[in-house]
Amino acid sequence: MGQIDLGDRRDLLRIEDLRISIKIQQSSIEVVKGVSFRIPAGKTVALVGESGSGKSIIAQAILGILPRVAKITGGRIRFRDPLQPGTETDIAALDPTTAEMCDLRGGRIAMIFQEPMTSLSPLHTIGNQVEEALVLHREVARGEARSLTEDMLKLVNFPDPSRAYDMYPMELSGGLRQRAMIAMALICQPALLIADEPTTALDVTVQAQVLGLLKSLQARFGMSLLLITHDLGVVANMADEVVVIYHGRILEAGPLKEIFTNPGHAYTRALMKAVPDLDMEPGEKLVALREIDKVIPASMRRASEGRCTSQTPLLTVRDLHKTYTIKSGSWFGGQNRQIHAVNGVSFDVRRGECFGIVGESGCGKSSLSKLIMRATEADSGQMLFDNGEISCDIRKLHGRALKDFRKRIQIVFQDPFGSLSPRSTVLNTLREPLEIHRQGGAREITQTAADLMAMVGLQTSHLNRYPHSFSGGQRQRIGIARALALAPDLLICDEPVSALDVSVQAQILNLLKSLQDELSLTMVFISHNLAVVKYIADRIAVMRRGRIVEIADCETLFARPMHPYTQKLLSAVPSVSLDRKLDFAAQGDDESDPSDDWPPEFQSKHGDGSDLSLLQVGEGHLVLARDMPSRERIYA
Amino acid sequence: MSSSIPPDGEAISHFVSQTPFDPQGVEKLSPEQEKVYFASQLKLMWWKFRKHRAAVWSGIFLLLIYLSILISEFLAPYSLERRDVRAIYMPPQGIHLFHEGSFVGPFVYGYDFKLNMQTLKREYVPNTNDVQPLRFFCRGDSYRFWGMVESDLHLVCPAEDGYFYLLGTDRLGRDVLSRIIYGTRISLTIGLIGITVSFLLGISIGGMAGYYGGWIDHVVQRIIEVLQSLPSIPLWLALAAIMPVTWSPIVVYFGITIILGLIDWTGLARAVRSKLLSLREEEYVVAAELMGASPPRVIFRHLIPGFMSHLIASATITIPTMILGETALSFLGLGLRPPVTSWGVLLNEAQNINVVALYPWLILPVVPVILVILAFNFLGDGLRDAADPYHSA
Amino acid sequence: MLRYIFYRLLAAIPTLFLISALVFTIIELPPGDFFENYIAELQAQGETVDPRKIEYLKEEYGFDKPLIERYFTWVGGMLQGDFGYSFEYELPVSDVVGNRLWLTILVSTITIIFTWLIAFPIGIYSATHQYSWGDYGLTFLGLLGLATPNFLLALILLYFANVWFGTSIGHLMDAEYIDQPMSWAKFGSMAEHMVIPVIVIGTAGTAGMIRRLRANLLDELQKQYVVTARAKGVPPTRALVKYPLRMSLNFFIADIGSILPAVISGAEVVAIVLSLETTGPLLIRALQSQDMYLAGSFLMFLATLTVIGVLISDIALAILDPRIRLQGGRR
Amino acid sequence: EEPPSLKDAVESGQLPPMEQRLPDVPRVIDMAALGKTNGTYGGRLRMLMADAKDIRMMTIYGYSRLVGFNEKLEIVPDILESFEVEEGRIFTFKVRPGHRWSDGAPFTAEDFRYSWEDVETNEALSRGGASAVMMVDGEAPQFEVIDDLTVRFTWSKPNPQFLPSLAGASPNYIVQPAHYLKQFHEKYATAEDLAERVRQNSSRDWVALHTVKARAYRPENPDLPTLEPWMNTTPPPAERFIFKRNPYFHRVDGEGRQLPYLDEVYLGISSADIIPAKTGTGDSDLQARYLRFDNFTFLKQSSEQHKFDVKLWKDGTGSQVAYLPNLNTNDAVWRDLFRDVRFRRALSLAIHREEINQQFYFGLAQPASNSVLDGSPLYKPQYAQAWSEYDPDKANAMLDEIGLTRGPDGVRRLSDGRRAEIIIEMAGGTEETDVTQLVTEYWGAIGIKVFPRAMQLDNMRRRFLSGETMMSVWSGLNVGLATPDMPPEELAPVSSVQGIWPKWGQHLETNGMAGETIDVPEVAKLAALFQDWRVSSTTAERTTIWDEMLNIFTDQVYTIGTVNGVLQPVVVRNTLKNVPDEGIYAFAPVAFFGVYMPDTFWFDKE
Ligand SMILES: Nc1ncnc2c1ncn2[C@@H]1O[C@H](COP(=O)(O)OP(=O)(O)OP(=O)(O)O)[C@@H](O)[C@H]1O
Ligand SMILES: Nc1ncnc2c1ncn2[C@@H]1O[C@H](COP(=O)(O)OP(=O)(O)OP(=O)(O)O)[C@@H](O)[C@H]1O
Ligand SMILES: [Mg+2]
Ligand SMILES: [Mg+2]
Repeated sequence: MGQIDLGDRRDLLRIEDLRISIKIQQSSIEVVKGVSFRIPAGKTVALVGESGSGKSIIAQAILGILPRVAKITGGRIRFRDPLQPGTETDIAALDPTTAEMCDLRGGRIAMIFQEPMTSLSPLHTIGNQVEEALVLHREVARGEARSLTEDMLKLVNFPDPSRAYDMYPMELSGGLRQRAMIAMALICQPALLIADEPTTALDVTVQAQVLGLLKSLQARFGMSLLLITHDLGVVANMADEVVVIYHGRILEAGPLKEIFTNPGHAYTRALMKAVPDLDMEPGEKLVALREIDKVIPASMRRASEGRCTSQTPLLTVRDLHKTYTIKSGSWFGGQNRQIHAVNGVSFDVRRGECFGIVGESGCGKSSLSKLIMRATEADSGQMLFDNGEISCDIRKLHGRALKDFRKRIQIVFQDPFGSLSPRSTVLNTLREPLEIHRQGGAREITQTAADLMAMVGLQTSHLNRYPHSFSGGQRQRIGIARALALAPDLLICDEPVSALDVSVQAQILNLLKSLQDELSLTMVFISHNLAVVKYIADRIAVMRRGRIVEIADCETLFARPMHPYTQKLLSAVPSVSLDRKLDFAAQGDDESDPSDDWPPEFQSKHGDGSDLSLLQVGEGHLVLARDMPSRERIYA
Repeated sequence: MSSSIPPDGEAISHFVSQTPFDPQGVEKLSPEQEKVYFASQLKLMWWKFRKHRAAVWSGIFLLLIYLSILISEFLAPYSLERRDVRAIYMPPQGIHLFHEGSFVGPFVYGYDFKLNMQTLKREYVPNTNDVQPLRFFCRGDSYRFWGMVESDLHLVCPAEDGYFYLLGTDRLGRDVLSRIIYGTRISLTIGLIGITVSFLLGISIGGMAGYYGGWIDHVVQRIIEVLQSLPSIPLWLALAAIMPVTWSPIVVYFGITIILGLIDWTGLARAVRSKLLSLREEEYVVAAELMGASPPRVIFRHLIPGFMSHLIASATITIPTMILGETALSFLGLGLRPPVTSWGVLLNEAQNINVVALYPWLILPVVPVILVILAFNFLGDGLRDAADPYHSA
Repeated sequence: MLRYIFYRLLAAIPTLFLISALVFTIIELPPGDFFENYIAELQAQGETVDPRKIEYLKEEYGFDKPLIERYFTWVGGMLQGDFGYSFEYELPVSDVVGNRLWLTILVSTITIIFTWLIAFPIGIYSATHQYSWGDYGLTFLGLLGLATPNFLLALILLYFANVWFGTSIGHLMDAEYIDQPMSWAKFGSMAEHMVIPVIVIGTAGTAGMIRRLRANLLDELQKQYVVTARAKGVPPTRALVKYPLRMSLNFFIADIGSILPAVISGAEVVAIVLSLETTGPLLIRALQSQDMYLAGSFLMFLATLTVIGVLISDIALAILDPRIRLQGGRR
Repeated sequence: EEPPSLKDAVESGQLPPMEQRLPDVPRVIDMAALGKTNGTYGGRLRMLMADAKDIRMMTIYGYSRLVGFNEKLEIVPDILESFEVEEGRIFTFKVRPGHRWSDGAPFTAEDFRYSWEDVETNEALSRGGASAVMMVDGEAPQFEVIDDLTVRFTWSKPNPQFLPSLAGASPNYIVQPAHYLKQFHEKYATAEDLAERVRQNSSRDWVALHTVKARAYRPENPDLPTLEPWMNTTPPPAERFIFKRNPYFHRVDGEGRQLPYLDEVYLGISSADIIPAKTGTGDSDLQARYLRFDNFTFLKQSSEQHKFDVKLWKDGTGSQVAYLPNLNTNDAVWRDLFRDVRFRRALSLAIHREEINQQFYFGLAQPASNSVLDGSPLYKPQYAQAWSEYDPDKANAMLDEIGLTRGPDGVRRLSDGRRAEIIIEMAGGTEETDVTQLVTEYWGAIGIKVFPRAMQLDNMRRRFLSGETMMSVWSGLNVGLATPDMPPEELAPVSSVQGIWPKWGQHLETNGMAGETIDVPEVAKLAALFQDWRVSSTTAERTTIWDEMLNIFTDQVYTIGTVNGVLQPVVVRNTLKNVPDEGIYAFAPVAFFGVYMPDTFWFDKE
C-alpha cells in the first residue's frame, strides 16, 4: 500500500506564508513570521536553524497539535494526500479536533518528537503505544497488530522486540525510547514523516541504521520527509533540499548541494563553520555565530576558589556493577529478567580533565552517571571521590556528608524536559541549587540566576517562563545552567548539546571549555556525537553492553582505535562533506550479534564476557580483550 | 529569487533572504513586558488570578462575608435573643420603595394577623395601608459588641413599633435574617479549622509515605488502615460521651472538629501518597534530590505543586461538609445546640415537615451555604488556574 | 504479586487486632451500658423495669467481668466465627445482620455506580469544556446537592414526590414483595423505591468526584504524552480516556479502601430517614443503645473490609501505574 | 359470621368454626353503650413506628388483659370470666371455659401455675425472685389451683397494687402458655431436646432461650401463643412487622362477630423525625405516636388530599414540660436552696404559663402545676392552681426574702457569693428546648440565670443519681389520669430514677442499702403516705391518701409544671370507624389506644 504515482510531480505539502504567534504572559509574540517552503512528494527536506527559531512549532502546526497558547495567524498549510489525488486540505484552516484531521494525523502525516523521553506515556507499554496508531488507521486483526508492531520495533533495531513490546518507557534508555517513537511514527507508513531531531539519542551506528531505514522506506513507499535536525552531517546524508530558518524567518532555501557548497547567507556560512569535525586539529577552536560575553557569577567563582589541582584522580571507579530487574507483568512472579546495565566498569577521572564516554545506545552510560550521582544504588564496586577537601567512598555517603557531596558534583540530564520541574519558572529552577546550599542572599541568587541564563545564551527575559514554553534546545541549556550554578568539582554531562544547533553548540562547548580552565572544572562528557567528544574530551572511554571496551586519550583513540567496536563506531560518523556520504547498506540491519565477526581475542569464550579484561596496549590506552591483541592490530 | 518557495512541483532554486541579519539581535521588550519578565512567580500567579473574574468576585464576596463576622451585631436588625410573640412564623416581608405610586423610600408593609383555629395556623396577610418605613443607622436592640462594648446601633431597623423580617421569623418569632448573620460567625470559622488540621496532616503524612516509600510507607499505611476502619459515627458518639457536660457547646463542638480533623486526614493522605509514589519517579524529582534538596523541600516544592489542583478541589469540596458537619452531628444528638447559632443549627431546625410544607422560608439558610460553597469553588478554580503553568490568562 | 499479597495479608493480622482493641474501647467509652440505656428509655415512656431483672441480665452477659476479660471473650469468639449476641434483638449478631447485608450491598453498589456514571462524564465534560456554561451549570448543580443536608434533601424529595407524583417513599420495596422470590414485579417495585435514596446519597458524592476529576484532568491534559497521542491521530475522547483519565484515576483508586466499607454500611443517615432495610440504621441504633456486641462485630466486619479495600486499592494502583509497580524501594 | 380471611382455613378444616374457637362465654362488647357501631370484617391497619422495640405498642394497643380498665377507668374482667377480691388480699380468678390460646390450645389454670411455679419462682429463670408487685412486705403469695379454671393468690396483707398491675399497659404477666413453653423448660423437656433447641437458636443456655421465647410484652416471637387480638408474624429484625388476627380471640360484638374486625395490623419502622411527614402523606391509617401538637397544621392541611381525619385527644401527662430541681444535688448551697420551698415557689410563680400556652399551643392547653388532670376522679382545681399564676413580683419578693440579692449584672448572688446560675439538663426534643428557652428568660427576669444542656437520656439519669445534676427537664406525672386504685408512686420517693429525689428513692428502693435517708419532713410524710397506700384495703382509704399526697406535692412545688392537657393529634383514616373523637392519650392507665379497644375499629367501604 501507499504506492503512489511518482510521476505526480506536485508538492506533497506546501506551506505558504505561515505565521504563528504565541500568547505568553499577556502579550503575543510572533514566533513564525511568514514562513514558506514545500515538501515535494518522495523527497526529503531538511529544516535547519538556530535553537528556538520555530522549527518544532512549524512541525506542530502541520500536524494540528499546536499548544493552546499558539495560534496560526496567517498563511496556509496545503496538504495533498497522494492516496486521494485531486484533493487538497488546508490544515491551517482545519479544526484540529475534527475526524478528518484525526485521520490525517498519525495516518498520513506522522511525527517523531524531539524529546522522546517525555513524549511517551509512562502508564502504557511501548507495544501498546506503538500499536495504537496502527489499530487506529489500518484495519488489522489484534494478533496481527502485535506481530506487525514487533516487526516495526525490530526494524528500528530493538534488540528483543517481543520483550520490548511489554516494557514501559521508564525501563528503556534514551535511545531505545527514541527508537520507539520512530517506530510509532513509521508504523502506518505515512505519506509525510516529520522527524524532529530523530537521532539525537542514538549512537552513530544505530543512527546510520535508522537513517538507512528511513531512506529505504522513502524509496519503497515514496514517503516524504521533513527532517528537522542540527546535525549537518545527517542533513548532508539525507536531504534533497535544505531550508534554513532563523528566528521564525527563512534565510535560505535550496537544493542540498547548492546550500552546502555555496552557502549564500551569512548565517548559513556561520553554521557551516561551527560544525565540529573529526578532522579538526587539537586545540582548534570552534567558531560560533556569536560568542557569549560571559560573566561568571561571583558565587561560582567563590565556590571554585582554591580548588586543588594536584594530579590524584578526582573520581576513581572500580569494578562497578548495576543490574536492573525487569519485573514481569505477570501476577505469579513469573520470570524476572536481569539487565546488566553496568558491568564491572573501572576508570579514573583526573582533576581538571574532561572525560568522554561514548558508546552504543543502551550500553549503560546514563546508568553509570546515575550511579556516580547516587541517584541509584550500585550493586557492587567502589567509587572514590577526592577533591582535596572531601575524600570519600561515594557509595557509603549519607546524611549531611551526602548533601555536601551533592554540592560538589552535578549532572546535566539526558532528558532536559523531564528533569525540569514543570511548575517552577526557570528563575526558580535556577535559584534552587543556590538556595539549597545557601549561596548568598535572595538578591544575589536572583542575579546569579540571570547571569547563568545569559551564560548559556538565553535571554534573561525568559526567566519567568515555565519549562514547557521553551524549545528543546533552550531547555537543554537551562539544564546546563542549573548544573553549573554551584560550580561543582565534577560535572557530568549526559548528552548536553544534542538538541543544539551547531552554532549554539559551539557556543556551549566553548563555554564549558573555558569554565574548565577558569574554574578548574572536571567533566564527564557523555555523547553520541563523536566529533563533539573529540573536540572537548581529553580522554575517552568507549562503552558497549555495560562494559568499557576501550579507554584512551582523545588523540590515540581517533588515530588508532583498537577495539573492533570503536572502529565500527568511527566509521559510522556522518560527515558534513557531501562527498563522504555514509554507506547505509553497509550498516545493514544484521540479525546476528556483530561481535561474532570480531577477531578472536576480543571475543569471550563463554559468551558471558567474564574472561575479558582491560588490557593495556599503550600509554593510558586500555582495551577490553581476552588476549593481548597482536602487534599489527595495535599499530594498524 | 525572491521567494523561498518554488511554484508547485517545480525544482527549487537557491533562495537567499535579503532581509538584514543581525546575529546578536534579540527581541526588544516593551517596558510593560519587561515588568512581567522580572516579576516573581507569586506575582505572576496573582496577575493570572486577577484575570479570572469569577474567582476574583468570589474572593471579594468571601472577604466581605468574613469581614461581616466582625460586625454581625451591627448588621443584624435584631439581637440574637430577640423573640417577637406577635410574629411567630411570620413570612418574609418584601422591601418596597413606592407606595401607591409615590416614592416613600425603603419600607415594608405590615401584616394583618389572624389565628385560624380550624387549622391552628397563624395567618398573615400583607396590609397595604400599613406602611412601615425602614430606618438606617438607627437605635434598636442593644447588644454587647464582641461581648464587651455596650451598643444599640444597627444598620437597619424597623419603623418605631413596627417590625422588619426580611426573611421571616421562626417558631419563636425570631428574625431569620439576624440569625443567619450571627450564624456566619461559627459556620465560617470553626468548621474550617477541622479542614486545616486534616489537610496539614494529610499532606505531610501522605507526602512522607509517598516520598520515602519503603517501611515508612508501610507504617503509615497501617495507621491509615486502622483510622479508616474506625467509622466516624461511633467515634462521634464516644467523643460526645466523654466531653465534659459543663463545657459549653461551642467548646465541645470545637473539640470535636479538631479531633475529627485529626482523624479525617487519611483519605487525603492516601491520595497524596499514591500520587507521589508515581510522581517521585519523575526525573525532575531526581534532579532536585541530586542538587541536595531535603525531602520536605522536594515534597513541598516539587511534588505537591504537581498535585495542587487535586488538593484545591478536595479542599473546596470538603468545606461544605465542614460547614454542615454539625447537621450530621446533631442528627446523632451531638453538634451545636441553641442558643449557639450557626447555619447548620438553623438548617437543622428546618429539617422537619412543617417547615417544608408550611414555612419554607426557614430553609433559606441554605442560600448562604450554597453561595459560600460556590465562592470557595470558584476561588479554588482561580487559584488552580493561576498555579497552572499551561494556563495562560 | 502473589508474594506481595501474601505479605499484606499477613500484615493485616496485627492491624486487625489493633483495630479490634480500638473498636472495643470506642464502644466502651461512652459511660453506661445497654441496660442502663434501656431502663432510661423505658422510663421516659412511663414504663418501669424491675432493677433486679437488670442485675440478673448484666450478670448473664458478663458485664460484671473486667473489661479485658470481656474483650478477649469477644475477640476469641469472633475468631471462632461467633460474633456475639445482640442484646436488643436477643439474637446472635450474624442472624441480625444476615439478610440486610445483601440489600445494603445492592443499594450501595447501585449508588456508587450511579455516582460514577454521572460523575465521570460530567467531570470529563467539565475539564474539556472549562468555563463553558455547561461546566458552570453542572458544577452548580453538583454543589447544590453537596450544600443541602442529606436529611433535608430526603425530606423535600419525599414530600414533593408525594405531592406531585403521589408516590409513597421509603423502604426498598412494597410490602407485598417482602420475602417473596425475585420477580419482575418485585424488581420493578425495588427499582421504583431505589430512585430517591440513590439520588439523595448520590448527589453528595457526585460533586466531589466531578470536581476532583476535573482538577486532575486539567493537570494531565497538557502533558506531552497527550500531545503524542493526538499526533497519532487518536480521536479526542479516546485520547482523553486512555491517557489523562487513566492518570487521574490514581486518586480515585487510592480511595477504594473506604468505598468497600461504605458499600456495606450504606449511607446511614439517609437510610434511617427513608427506612431502608440496610445495615446502616442497624449499626447506628446498636451504637446508640450500646448494643455492644452487635455494634462491635459489625464494626470489625467493616474494618476487615477496609483492610481488604486498601489492599485491593494498592493492587489496583500497581496495575494502573507501572511506575509504582516497578520502582524499587528507595533509601 | 366467619371472618372472610379465615373462611378458607375453616373450610379446609385447618381451623375449627368460630363457635368452637370462641370461649363458651365470650366477652360481648356492647358497641352502642360505648358510642360505637358494629362493623364488618377485614382490612389492614397501617401504623408507623420508629424503632423495632416499638413492637410492644401492639401489646399496649391490643390491651387484652386478665382484668383491665374500662373507659371509666374501672377495673373489669377481660380475659377472665370473673374475679373476686376478699379483704384486699385474697384474689380468686376464674378463666372463661373454652378459652383458647392463639394456637388453639386451651387456656387453663395450668398456665397460671406454670407461670407462678415454674417461671416466676424458678431460681434459674427469675434469679431475683418474683417481681416486686407480687411481694407484700417481702412476702410472696400463696398460690392455689382451685379447679381446672380457677386459681387463687393469697397474701396475709392487702395488696392494692396487684389488680392495677394486671391491668397495666405494661402488665404483670401471671399467665404464660405452658403447653408451648414447656419445650424450653429444663423441668419438662428432655436434656437432649433442650440442648438441641438451645443450639438451633444459638442461645447461651435454656434459661436464655426460655426468656426469649416467652417474652409476651415485646411480641417478637411469632410462635408464642397469645391472647391478644393480633399476633405477630414477622420475626425481627425487620423494618416492618405484620400482625394477623388471633382466630381464638375472646371478644365478640353485639351481633356475634368475633373481634377484631381488622385482619391485619402493619407496623412500618421509620425514623421518628420522618413519621409526621409520612403520616401526612397518607402512609398511616391510625397514628398518634411521634406526632406532636405542632404537626397539626400540616396534617390538617394534607388531610383532605389523603383522606384522613385529624382528631385532637388530650395528652395524659401531668405537665407537658416540667422542671425537676434535684433535692439531692451535691452542691450544698444549691441543695439548701432547692429544699427551700420559697425558692421552688418563686421559680414556679415566675413562669408565664399563659404565654407558653399561647405561643406553642394556641391557648388550647391548660396552664397548671404538675398534678392530676381534669379527667381524673382525684382532680381538684386547687392542685392545678397551686403556685401556677404568673406573679414575678411575688417571686422576686420571695427570693429577696431568702436573701438572694441581685448583683450589678442583674443576676442574684448565692449565699457564698457565686452567681445564681442553674444548669438545666435535658434529653428531649424541640418542645422542651423551646419551652426552656422561654423559661430561661422568665427566670432571668427574676435574677436566676439558666444554662440549658442537652444530653443523652441514660447519661442524664446517671448524672442526677450521682448528684451532679442541679435541675432536669422531664414531662410531668405520667398518671395524669390517676384513680385512687393506682399507686401514687410518682408522688413519693420510691426509686432512683426519680429526678427530684433520686438518692431518697434509691434509699427506699434498696431498703436502705444505698442512697440517703430522707431528712425533709414533708417528703418523709409523702413516703409514709405511700406506705399506707400499699397496705390499704378500700378505695375510700386510698382516695384520702391520694388527696393528702397531692396536696403536699403541689403545695411544696417539688416539680415545676408548665401546661398540661396539651392536645395530641390523632390521625385516623376517614374510613376507619369506631375511633373516638375525644380521648386521653397516655401510657397509663389508658394504654394509649388500648382502652378504646382497637379490636373494635373497622374499615368502612369507601
Ligand atoms: N508553549 C510555548 N509557550 C510559549 N513559547 C513557546 C512555546 N513553545 C515554544 N515557544 C517558543 O517558541 C520559539 C520556537 O520554539 P520551537 O520549539 O519551535 O524551537 P525549535 O526551532 O524547535 O528549537 P530547538 O532546536 O531548540 O528545538 C522559542 O523561542 C520558544 O521559546
Ligand atoms: N529503571 C530501569 N529499569 C530497567 N532497565 C533499565 C532501567 N534503566 C535503564 N535500564 C536498561 O539499562 C540499559 C542501560 O540504560 P542506559 O539508560 O544507561 O543507557 P544509555 O547508555 O544511557 O543509552 P542511551 O544512549 O540510549 O541513552 C538499557 O538496556 C535499559 O533498557
Ligand atoms: Mg525543537
Ligand atoms: Mg542515556
